[in-house]
Amino acid sequence: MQISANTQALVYLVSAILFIFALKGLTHPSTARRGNYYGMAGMALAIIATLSGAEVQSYGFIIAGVAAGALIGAVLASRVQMTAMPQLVAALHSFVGMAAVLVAIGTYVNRAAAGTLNPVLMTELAVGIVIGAITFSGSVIAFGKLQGLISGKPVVFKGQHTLNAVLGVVIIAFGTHFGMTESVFSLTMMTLLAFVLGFTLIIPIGGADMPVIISMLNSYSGWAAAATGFTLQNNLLIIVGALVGFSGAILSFIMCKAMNRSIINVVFGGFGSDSGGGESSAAAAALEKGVRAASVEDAIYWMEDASKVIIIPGYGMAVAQAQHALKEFMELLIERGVEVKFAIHPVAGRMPGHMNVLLAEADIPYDHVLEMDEINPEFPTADVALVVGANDVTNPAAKTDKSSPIYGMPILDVSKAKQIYVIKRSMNPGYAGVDNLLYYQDNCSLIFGDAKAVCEGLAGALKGGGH
Amino acid sequence: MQISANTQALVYLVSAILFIFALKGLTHPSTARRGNYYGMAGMALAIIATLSGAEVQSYGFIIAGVAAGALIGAVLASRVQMTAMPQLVAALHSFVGMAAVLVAIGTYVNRAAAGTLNPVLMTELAVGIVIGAITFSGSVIAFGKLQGLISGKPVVFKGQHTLNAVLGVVIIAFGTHFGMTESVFSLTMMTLLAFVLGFTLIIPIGGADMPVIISMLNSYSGWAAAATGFTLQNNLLIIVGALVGFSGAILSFIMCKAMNRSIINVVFGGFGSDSGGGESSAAAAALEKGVRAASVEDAIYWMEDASKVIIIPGYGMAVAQAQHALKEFMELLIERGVEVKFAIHPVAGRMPGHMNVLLAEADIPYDHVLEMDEINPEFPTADVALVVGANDVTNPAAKTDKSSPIYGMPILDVSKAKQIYVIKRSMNPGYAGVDNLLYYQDNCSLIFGDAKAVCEGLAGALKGGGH
Amino acid sequence: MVALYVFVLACFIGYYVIWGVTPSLHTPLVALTNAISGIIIVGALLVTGLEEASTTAEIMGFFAVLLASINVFGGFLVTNRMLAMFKKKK
Amino acid sequence: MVALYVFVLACFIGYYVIWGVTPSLHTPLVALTNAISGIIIVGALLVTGLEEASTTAEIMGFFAVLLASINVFGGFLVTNRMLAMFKKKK
Ligand SMILES: NC(=O)c1ccc[n+]([C@@H]2O[C@H](COP(=O)([O-])OP(=O)(O)OC[C@H]3O[C@@H](n4cnc5c(N)ncnc54)[C@H](OP(=O)(O)O)[C@@H]3O)[C@@H](O)[C@H]2O)c1
Ligand SMILES: NC(=O)c1ccc[n+]([C@@H]2O[C@H](COP(=O)([O-])OP(=O)(O)OC[C@H]3O[C@@H](n4cnc5c(N)ncnc54)[C@H](OP(=O)(O)O)[C@@H]3O)[C@@H](O)[C@H]2O)c1
Repeated sequence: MQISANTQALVYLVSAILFIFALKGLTHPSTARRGNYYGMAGMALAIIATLSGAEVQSYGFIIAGVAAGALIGAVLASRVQMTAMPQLVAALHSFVGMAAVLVAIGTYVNRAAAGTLNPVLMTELAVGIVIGAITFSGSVIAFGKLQGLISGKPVVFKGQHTLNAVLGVVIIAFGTHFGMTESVFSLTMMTLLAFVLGFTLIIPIGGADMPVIISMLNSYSGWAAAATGFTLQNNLLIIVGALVGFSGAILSFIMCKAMNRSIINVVFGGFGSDSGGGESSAAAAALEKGVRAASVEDAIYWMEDASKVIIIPGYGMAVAQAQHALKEFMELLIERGVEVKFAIHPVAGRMPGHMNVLLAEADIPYDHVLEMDEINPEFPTADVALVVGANDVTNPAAKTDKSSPIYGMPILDVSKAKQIYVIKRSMNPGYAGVDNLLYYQDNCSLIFGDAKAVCEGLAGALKGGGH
Repeated sequence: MQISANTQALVYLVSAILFIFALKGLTHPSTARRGNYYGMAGMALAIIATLSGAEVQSYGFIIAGVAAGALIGAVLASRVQMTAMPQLVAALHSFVGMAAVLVAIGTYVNRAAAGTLNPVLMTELAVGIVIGAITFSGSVIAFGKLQGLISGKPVVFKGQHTLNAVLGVVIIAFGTHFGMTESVFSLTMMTLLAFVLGFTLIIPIGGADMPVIISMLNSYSGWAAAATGFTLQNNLLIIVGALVGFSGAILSFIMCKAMNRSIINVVFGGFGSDSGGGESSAAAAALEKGVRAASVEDAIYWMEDASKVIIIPGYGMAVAQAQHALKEFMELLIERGVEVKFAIHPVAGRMPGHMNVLLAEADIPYDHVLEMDEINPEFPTADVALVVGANDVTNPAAKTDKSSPIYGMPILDVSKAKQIYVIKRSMNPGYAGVDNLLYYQDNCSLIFGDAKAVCEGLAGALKGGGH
Repeated sequence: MVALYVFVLACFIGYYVIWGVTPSLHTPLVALTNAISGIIIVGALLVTGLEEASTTAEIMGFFAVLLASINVFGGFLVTNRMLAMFKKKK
Repeated sequence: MVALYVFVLACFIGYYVIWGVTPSLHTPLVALTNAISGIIIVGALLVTGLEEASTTAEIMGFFAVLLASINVFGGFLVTNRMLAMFKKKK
């Protein structure tokens, strides 16, 4: 069955509307799944409309490609661990980037054969190729760093900014030459150098800054799709490209704001690295610094009869996979009549919404889980604040110490709780590499150990103990 | 200077963006004026771009029209009383409606002369004319009712819905005939009957329901503009039309929701009328009903040393023009160290945002003025709630009495304040025509009198008295 | 078809932008939308300014321009007057 | 020019719709945008399916279809998996 161009445009419009509703569904967890189904419907319609159009005549390669892609995608999606989401996302971005490059070059090849090239089209093609290529190689590096295939340390070398600037200029020069002369050599050089630029742009950035970078690349992949839309005069691609482009840009913005850093600082900063690893004698170091250490039993003593406990999860909970133990502990507290809430900082963990997904994975109902603005007024009324592998997001230095690198970053008001317990393995700092003033407060004690082990200990004590 | 069609389209796009930013400015009072300037800039650009296009060649009538319109508009805008805003708005809607009709017919005349008519175009023209005509005559009736030129009572007559349905069908028939045959007779009949339909649709609706109707007509005027945009293939008109269309629709929705009624009920209901007029012996009636009356002095006694007073203005404040006296009273209280806040219900008064504009007119800073959701939690901590000519929006029956016509409407939690004083002239009910359970509470007293007089009395007592 | 795209997208924007307006500015919102619905003036100019327009069309166009201009000028000015009244605590 | 209108309007919608996403669903948001950016598959189909496409173009198109499909299927499925975990208190 073949449909007219008008019908096709109408179906594309419906598909665009479905994508908008898909994203709108994410306004609330209760509508989110329906939203995802809208998205699927939109994609199905778009694909069917394209295949039914006059332009598509041979199906062999298409069927093979879709079948193989569907298989690989399904396997990836069902196998991936929730903690490995950042890597998966990076990998998928790289695919979009590469697909954009291939589509642009393929279009060029087809159009050149048909003799329907023109300067505007070639400029749009060039833009699509460059953005796509940078997205591809940048995402590959991001994937490598997150997966531990490449060192997460920022690889800073002298003259890197000059190198990038020179590369940029040369790429533009080749691109312009291509636009004017249709030179295949210039096209090739432009494409190759764009791949190199994606590499040199991302390699200097520390592994811990990858979430911001991934969002930035997400944004790029959207703009690449929009550029392709301009080339193919396809409004659906333009709309979706803009939606994705804004999504990535806004998420980067939110992260930078919550970390009180500028995007420039992230991209050129060489800040942070995955430190990890416990210090030799944590308790000794703590004592030296005038910090008090506590045992699981101390903490249970304060919590078992509390009326309200707020739990603050952080990156350490994700590393230790402590969410399931935490859920068990939460239920035991609730059984004893304690009110339990979770407090989520916008950049707790290493990805926006990281903590929410992990808590959801452990079946913790989302109405127990509150965002920073909602929970902050409640800390003064909490008997105990239990910090599980979070650090920077609780550091009062962000409010009081003007010289601190995190000064100005909004934080969770943990320090206002009556009693504070912090679970971590050592006196090592968190992501930002700064000392946490919270630990020196009189009402704060540290429980040293792996988050999962400690949480299991807490649950065990409540169950077994029955004080 | 003549610009190309492409340049013109680009300028129109900029103008559309400016209009979007204009509306976005209304997100907050601090950005609203800048927003209005964006709107002006957008309009100026649109007009200049149109005049500079190839289509516009003769300027005589244009200059005359704009000059006269500017003069009339400026005089209207500078003379109108803030309390007469609903009428002004209704009048302006009628102008848009009429302009849409004239543009559509004018386009038809021009195109017929040039021989460039086609069925699609004529259908679009017909739609534009019908919507425009209904907007025009409907708005004229609304204006008449609000201005008191026509009785505000719902004019309900038997068979009115049948009449409207028949009119609608006949209009569509003439429109279709016109689209198929270019018959000028059908065009004329269609237009005339659409004017009649606007009349018969709105005349049965009570004066007090006019705000919802005005918003609905606002929405229509937007859709009329959008329809014109389709006819003229002008994207700017389409965009602006959709923006205005949604504005009216959403405001109607908000009002209906806050009144807990459906739009159908408003349009077909024949509900409410401007009652007005004081009952003969208010105090006597009150006593009969077991309501306690209080004097200005009683109220002052409780307020002068209070720590927090919440003032709830309503339609009566607008009628009495009591806002200036209220502002003086507020300042006197603040001087004495009392915390004063204003609580605004979304449908207090007779227009969305009615109270806010009046309070702003009296120079009451907007940070003293809180919306329902913000202020409701504060009532339990208020020493005195002073209700100035508000009624329905404070009626606890909306929460407790399932049989009440206002059951389910969200209300201000006035009943939770320690002490409540209500200023009104009589025991007459408010807009919804139902008794207010608040008045029978032990801690509630009524001060009978005109709102302005009573507020002046309150201010005078505080000033003069110096208890 | 393209007009339909523009229309649908503009509807989404209308939805979001209007829900974003703070309730305390709903009256100015009505006045402002009044002003910008005067954009119908663009259509009026096109009808009136056509070189070959008949006198009938010109007169219709003239009134359309007149009415739309009242909206534009009246609407923006009254909005401005209202907004000027909204002040923060000094 | 029309494409520009569509683009600009879509940008506004993107702005509003994304700011409307609740922070707790930011990770699913990333996955979902990943899935829908697989819409590049439309371009890939057009390149591959052209009757006159050279073998070079067909092979490029094949890989583009493959990669975009991984995004589409992987993205939607993993989003679904994540969202299924978000539950209200029973
Ligand atoms: N969420 C995002 O989108 C995002 C993006 C980019 C950057 N960031 C940054 O990441 C940081 C997030 O803050 P955060 O408070 O969640 O984390 P954090 O400040 O990085 O601190 C993590 C804490 O967890 C502890 N920890 C690590 N592994 C542990 C284990 N197995 N068991 C127990 N504790 C463990 C660490 O201390 P020990 O080593 O002593 O155990 C450390 O104190 C912020 O600085 C933010 O700016 C976030
Ligand atoms: N805002 C909107 O957009 C909108 C739109 C449509 C309908 N409505 C409806 O309008 C109503 C608004 O509620 P509301 O509480 O503001 O008003 P209301 O319920 O209509 O009550 C107004 C009160 O003011 C008193 N009053 C009238 N003139 C007065 C004067 N000169 N001095 C002192 N008191 C005077 C009246 O009592 P006396 O006669 O005894 O003095 C009456 O109790 C709601 O029912 C709402 O649904 C609002």
